[in-house]
Parts: sequence; structure tokens; C-alpha cells
Amino acid sequence: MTITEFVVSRLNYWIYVILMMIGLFAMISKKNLIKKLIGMSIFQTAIILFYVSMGVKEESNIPILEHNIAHASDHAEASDHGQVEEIRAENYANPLPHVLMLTAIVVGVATLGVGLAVVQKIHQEFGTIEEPEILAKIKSGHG
Amino acid sequence: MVDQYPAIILLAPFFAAIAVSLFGSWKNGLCLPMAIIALGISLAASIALLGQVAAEGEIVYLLGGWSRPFGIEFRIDPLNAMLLVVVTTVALLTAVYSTQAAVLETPNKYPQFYTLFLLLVTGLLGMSLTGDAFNLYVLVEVASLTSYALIAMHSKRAVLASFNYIIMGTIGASFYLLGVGYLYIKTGSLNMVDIREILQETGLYGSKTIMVAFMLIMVGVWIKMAFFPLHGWLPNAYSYAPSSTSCILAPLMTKVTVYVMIRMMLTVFGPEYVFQYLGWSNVVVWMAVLAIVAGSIMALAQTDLKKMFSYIIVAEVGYMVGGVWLANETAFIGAFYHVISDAFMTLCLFLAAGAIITKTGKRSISEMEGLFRKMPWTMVGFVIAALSMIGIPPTCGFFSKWYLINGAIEAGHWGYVVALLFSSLINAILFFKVFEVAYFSKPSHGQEKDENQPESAGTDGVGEPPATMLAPLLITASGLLLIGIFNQDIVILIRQAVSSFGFIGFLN
Amino acid sequence: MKTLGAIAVIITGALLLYASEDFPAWGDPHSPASQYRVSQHYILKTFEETSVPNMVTAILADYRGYDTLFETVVIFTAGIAIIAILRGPIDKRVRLRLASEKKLRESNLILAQTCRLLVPIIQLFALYVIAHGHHSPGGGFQGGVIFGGSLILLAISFQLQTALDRVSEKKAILLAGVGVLIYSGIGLVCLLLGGNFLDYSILHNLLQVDPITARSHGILGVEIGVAFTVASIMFAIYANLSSRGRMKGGL
Amino acid sequence: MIWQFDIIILGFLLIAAILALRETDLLSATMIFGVYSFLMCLLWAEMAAVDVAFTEAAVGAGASTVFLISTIYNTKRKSSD
Repeated sequence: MTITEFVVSRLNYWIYVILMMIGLFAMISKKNLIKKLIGMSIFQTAIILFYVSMGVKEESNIPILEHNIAHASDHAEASDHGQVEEIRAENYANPLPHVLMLTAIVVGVATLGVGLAVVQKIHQEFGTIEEPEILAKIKSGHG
Repeated sequence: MVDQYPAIILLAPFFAAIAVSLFGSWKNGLCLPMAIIALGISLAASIALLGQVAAEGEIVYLLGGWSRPFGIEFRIDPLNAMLLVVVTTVALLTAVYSTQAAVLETPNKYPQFYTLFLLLVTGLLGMSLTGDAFNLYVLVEVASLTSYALIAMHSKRAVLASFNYIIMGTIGASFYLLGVGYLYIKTGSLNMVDIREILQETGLYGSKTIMVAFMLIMVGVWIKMAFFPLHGWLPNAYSYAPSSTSCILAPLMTKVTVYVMIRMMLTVFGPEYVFQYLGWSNVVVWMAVLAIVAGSIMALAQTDLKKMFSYIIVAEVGYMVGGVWLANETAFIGAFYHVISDAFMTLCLFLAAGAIITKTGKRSISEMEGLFRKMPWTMVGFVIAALSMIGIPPTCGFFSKWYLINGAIEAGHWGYVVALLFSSLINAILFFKVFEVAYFSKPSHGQEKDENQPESAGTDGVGEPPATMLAPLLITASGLLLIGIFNQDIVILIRQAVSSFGFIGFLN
Repeated sequence: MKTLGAIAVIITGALLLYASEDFPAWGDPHSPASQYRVSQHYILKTFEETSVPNMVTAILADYRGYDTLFETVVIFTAGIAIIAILRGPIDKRVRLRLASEKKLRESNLILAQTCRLLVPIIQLFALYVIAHGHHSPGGGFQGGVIFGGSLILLAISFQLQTALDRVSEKKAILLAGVGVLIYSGIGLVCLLLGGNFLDYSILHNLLQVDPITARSHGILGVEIGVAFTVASIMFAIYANLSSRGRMKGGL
Repeated sequence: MIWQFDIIILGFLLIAAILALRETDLLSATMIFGVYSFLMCLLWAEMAAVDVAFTEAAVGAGASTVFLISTIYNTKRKSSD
């Protein structure tokens, strides 16, 4: 295995870890609440990147049957089986991670939406979206 | 119809939630009856299902009619059948309690409150039912999103608590999701039973990926259940939430997540892998010891009633995690029995706290003077819950601790025994501190107190809360006694489930 | 917090990198995830069992339809949650700011005309994406988001009120509920006809087709439900976030 | 999959993620985050996950960005870090 092959076979998994850690670090250490939420989105998309990466197959196509195959197997009973072009699993990317990640994306945007609503509410109540300022306001009995 | 019970349990609150969102804003009065009827149906179906499971053993319900690894399935064994009954009962009692509380605390958001409430119950029921690792994530998110909103609906501080909960909750759920991904990349399956079979058959125990997957899932679940070093979000979220929200969240969220942990350990990875191959139980039990001690000490430092209860929950989570990880049958029975009894104990405490706070408007323990005289029935419920928390015999708290301690002695883990006794002692101190104030101190500033009270409280001081608040409290309190008295029946059911996992022989 | 966070992040990252050493190579067609019977079955049998060429759509709405139901519920929950969080008494400060903002808006002719031209086309495309999800990438979610996006575009380029006149917030929530109801209602019909929840093949008597085509039709019905919910909730979320839950002013 | 393409986008992704979090003007941060989402979408399309890419293009680069902008409009634009 050459260096390039090795790097290519691993790069996606390395980068997803790095992206995820960037997001996680932002979620923990950023003071601005919107920044935290951006970090959260990066964190979530990194996980989605991981899932999608594991569904990839070399030389494979998108997981939608080509028209002729779909059409041929429509009449599979009528024609002889040998004539019909068979579906081969290695020609299509693994569809299951894609399905799961559709769900994860939607969950991500839902969480982001609720998070942003809470941020707006915090801004209404405390007049700021910087965490230390909010905590200071609570401490001084304002909260 | 009989084989559709699992679907009915889940769908009753689910359809009620949609109905509330559709018709609720048109007629506010419809929300509560719909919620109560739906939860009643769900409760009846879950009791029937429990009977069925106890008689026939594990039940599998295939959603969409797709067989095991291809579709999603519900797997119901005695453990989650019992959990379903607990969830629906607690939800029903809280719904009754919310009759008055929701009007007072979230006045202009009545339909939204009930929609979210029912969806939360749906999420929790789904979490206990499902047999699919990824589906669990989706339902965890349903339950989490609703709880973020339910918490943030109330006061100023609650909003900030909710934000921290969103951040922590998302980290937890994402770690879980990543763990499932790690399992998937190695096994190619998402079905819990299927994953365990593949792990056993293909000899994946030695794989680093599986080990990290296990760690990720555990950390994710621990964040969600507020296991000690990861508990940061819980106390503020639960104590500043509106009372009907904390009444449903505090008893159920942590308990259902503990069940999720049990399911992950026993159904997905299998006890062989977790206890025998990895052999981390000692470390985790020590973490649990730390959680119990730290939770108790932090509870001792609180002056706010609800916050004190929240830290007690942190300690209780330590009990349950420790009990499960002690890796023997007795301790496991104790842990699961504690899941059930703690759900009702916490419910009882939070119902009492809710009643006290709504009636008096006071949150601080030092302001509870003379409550025994003013609200005797509320305090009866409170005392029973407190006795159960401390672990006085006829109540269920005693029996769970009994099994936990016996299990710990069996496993030779004395640190856990000491921590349990220490925590009981602290609980005793905590509750007697409250009793002392509530029973012996006389209200020092009699008359001028009236001005601070909410309109709901009468003009001449404080009386009993309305029946809709008092009834659930007293039912729960009597439930604590009943669970204690009928402990043998519950233990038999748990034993039935445990025997199928094959615990014996995993002593460390 | 910063050092603590950094330590936690570095430990987690190291652990994840350590585990990734063990992964099958990226793009390896023989990785366990692709070799195991679940994935194989989905690729080879989906068309045979559901007559939908787009495997993702078929798995999403049929094999794992229960997941997708709750995915829709997550979106629905988010909409309700945001309303529940943001709704409150009206704040005077904001009202003042809105009044000054209003004048700036109305005059932009090019923007208004382009938007007027674009919105119907976007909506048409959204409907196409929803309906053609069986054969090409797309489906209820994507189409729904695009449809919701067209309403958001309307609200951005005119005023929030312009869009709200067409779909009020109440209507949006109602439509979202209807969407979830369509989805779960199809499931419930399956249950009432004697099958399991969401077992669309049982609908074949009702639809007068064979069970496999019934699955395909069931998937279409479900996608429509999803699209309803997603489109209206996306708009409702935007309307609430941009106006702080007051349904006035906006971006 | 086309690995050359993959490597280039992964590089850009890292840059975009770091910039989005370092930018103190929240509106710019949001825009860079939109770029990040769009790059993700490209990457997934390249990995044959067309449905996911489509959703990300609509949800991540579209809806999320709009939600973020409307929140920034209602709160404030400057961030301390």
C-alpha cells in the first residue's frame, strides 16, 4: 500500500474526528451562545460525515436503480432470468447510512431551531448572549 | 387486538398529542381530557402487556411487518414491560396534577404544553419499547427536544438551564449516535439482538472499534442520565422548570435512560462482553460510589427545596448505575427495583414540592415553617416519600437498598455498601431538617407574609392544595407502600428477565 | 473551562483516532457494513419488495418507516417547542424598532418582482421533488424544506406579514399536524386492517393493487405527509425566530 | 468516489470550520458556516449520498443559515470570542 492509498483510505475518518473535536471544543469553551450552537452544528455534521463515509464503495454509483434494470426486473417473470441484467450489490453505495443521516440532519436542524429560540429568549430576559455576562447578572441578583 | 398492545401503548399518547395540537387552540378545555384519556388507554394496554409478557415471555412486534434485521422491531421483556407501566402511571398522575399547575405556570401556552407533554411521554415509551439501536436515538431526541422546550417555557433561570441542557443533551445524544455508527461499521446491523449475535459469532470482542463504541455509548447515556461528573445540566434544569414539567421529567428521564443503559449493556453488547471481556465493573462502581457521595454532599449544601431533590437524583443515579455494574443478579434486581421505586419516590417528592411551591410561593427550605399545620395531607405524602428515600422498611426504598446492599456484599464491594449507607444517612439528615422546620418552627412573621403569595393562595395564609394536586400525591405515596409490600412479585418478574441474560458467573 | 474543555476534547479525539485505525478502508466494498445481509438485502431486494427504484426512499419510508415517522415528529416538536418558548407578552422596545424598519422595505422593485417570479417556480420544483422521490433523489423532506423555503423567501423579500397573509402561523401548525396525521393515519389504517403498524402491504385490498405496489403507494402517501409537516414547520420556525414569536416585523 | 476531489473538499472543510468559529462577527461566522454546510453537501454528493447531499443543501445551507441570521438580527452581531 502506497502512502497515498493509505492516506486516502483513512483521511475521511481523521478529518471527521478533527471536525468533531473542533465542534465539541466550541460547544464547551465558547462564551457566545450562538457560537456554541454553530459549534454544535459542526459537531453534528461531522458525525454525519462519518456515517456517509462508511457507506462509500469504490466504483459504486448512487443508490438508485438505473432505469433499464428497474424496468427489466419489472418483467422478470415474463423474460428468462439469464437475459435480465442483475443488480449487483457492489455497484451501489450502501443506502442504509444515507437513510440514517437524513434523519440525523433533520434532528440537527430541529435542535438548532430550538436552541436559537432559547437564545432569543435568553436575550430577551438578560439582554445579552455572552455567557459570563449572563452569569454575572444572575450573581448580582438580577436573575 | 391482543398482539397490537405494544403499538397501542405508544400510539395512544402520540395521537392524543396530534389531536391536542389540532384542536387544542380551538378549545383549550379539550386538551386535558384528551391527554388523560390517552394516557389511561396507554396505561391499561401496558398493564395488559405486562400480564402477557409475564405469562409468555419476550414479545416481539415487527413494525411495517419487516422481519428482524431489515425493519424496526419492539422487543418487550419483563423489564421494559414494567418500565412501561411505570412511565404511563407517572405520566397519568402528572397529567392529573397539571390540571391546576399548567394553568398557573404556563397560562397562554396551554395546547403547546400538552402537545409537548404527550410527545415527551411518547418519546419515553418509545425509548423503552424499541429494539433498534438507531431508532432509540431518534426517540431520545424526541424526548429531549420536548424536555428542552418544557423547561424553557417557564422562568428566566429556566431558560438558561434549558440552554445548558441543550448543549449537554446534544453532546450525549451525538456520542450515542457515534457509538451506534461504530457498531454499524463493524457489524453492519442496527438491530440490538442482531448486533449481539454478530459480536459473539464473528469474534469481534477484541476490536478496538467495538470497545470505543461501548465507551461512547456509555458516556452518551451517562450524560443523558446525569451520572456524577456529567451531571452539570440537571439540577438547574429540574429545579427551575415549571412544576408539572419537573414532575414528569425528574422521575422518568433518568430512569428510562438507566434502562437504556441496561439494554445497551445486556442486549446489545451482552453481559459476557461487558462484564467478562472488558472487566471494567470495578472502575464504574467506584465512579458510582463517587456519584452517590458527591450527590449527597451537594444535596446537603442546598437551601432550595427542589434543588435539593435534584441533587438527590444525582445520588440516586449513582445507586442504579452501581447496582447494574456490580454484575450479579441480586444487585441487578436491586438496581431495577430501584428504577421502579425511585421513579415513584421522585414523583412523590416533586409533587409535594410542586404543591408546596404553588401554594406558598416559597422555594427555600428555611421558609417552610408550620407546613404540617397548614397542609397536613401534603406533608403526609411528603413524609412517606422521605421515609422511602431514607429507606425505612414498609416503603419500597428499603427493599431496593436491601437488594443493592446484598448484591454489593455478594460482589465484595464494600465501598459501595458504605456509600449507600452514607447516602441514606445524609438523606435522613436532609429530610429531618425539612421536617424540623415544617413541624416545629412557627411562622415568625405571621401577617405580612400574605402579600407575597400568589393569588391562588387564600387570603388567610395557606391551606391544602386543590384535589387535583393532592390526589396524585397521595396515590403516589400509597403506591410507594404498595410497591414495598408487593416487592416479591416485582422481584420475581425481574428475576425472570435476568435469567434470560444469564448473569450468574460474571462475578468479578 | 477552556483548559478542561481542551483536555476533554484531546482525550476524546485521541480515543476516536485510536479506534479509526481499526476501520475498514474508506471506499472498501468488502467492509462489514456493506457485506452484511442488511445492506445487501436493501440493495438487491428493495425494488422487488417495494417497486421503488430509489433505495433510500424505500428504506426511509418503508423498511425504517417508523424512524421516519419520529423524524417527522421531531420536526413537528421543534415547531411547537419554538412557539412555546418564544410566545410571551409583547415587549415595547421591539415594537418601536419594527416601526422604523418598515419604511426601508417596501420600495425595492427588482427584489419584489424577482421574488414574485421565483416563488411559484420554487414551489413547483418542490412538488416535483416530493412526487418524484421514488425515482430520483428527493422526497418529502427535501421537497418540504424547499417549499418552506419558498415561503421564507416571500417573507424575506417582502415582509413577514406578506407570507403570513398567505399561511398564518396557526394554519402552518395545523398543516403540520395534518402532515403527521397523514403519516401516522396511514400506519393506523394498516393496523386497523389487521396488519402491523405501518405495514403498507395490507393496504392492497383498499387500493385495489397488489401488495408490492401498495407499498409503493403507501410510501408516496407517507412522503406527502412528511412534506406537509416539514414545509409548514420550516416556515413557522422562521416566522417565530425572525419576529421573536410576535409574528410582526421580522427580518 | 473521487479521492482527489475528496481531499480538496476535506481541506476546505477544515478551514471553513475553524474560520466559522474564530470569526467574531456573527453574521460572517454564519455565512462561513453556510459555506461549510455547502462544502459538506458537495462532499456527500461526491460520496454518492445524493439524498443526504440534497437534504443538507436544503436544510444545512438553506434553512439553518436563515434561522441563524434571523436570530442574530434579533439579538446582536458582535461576539466576544
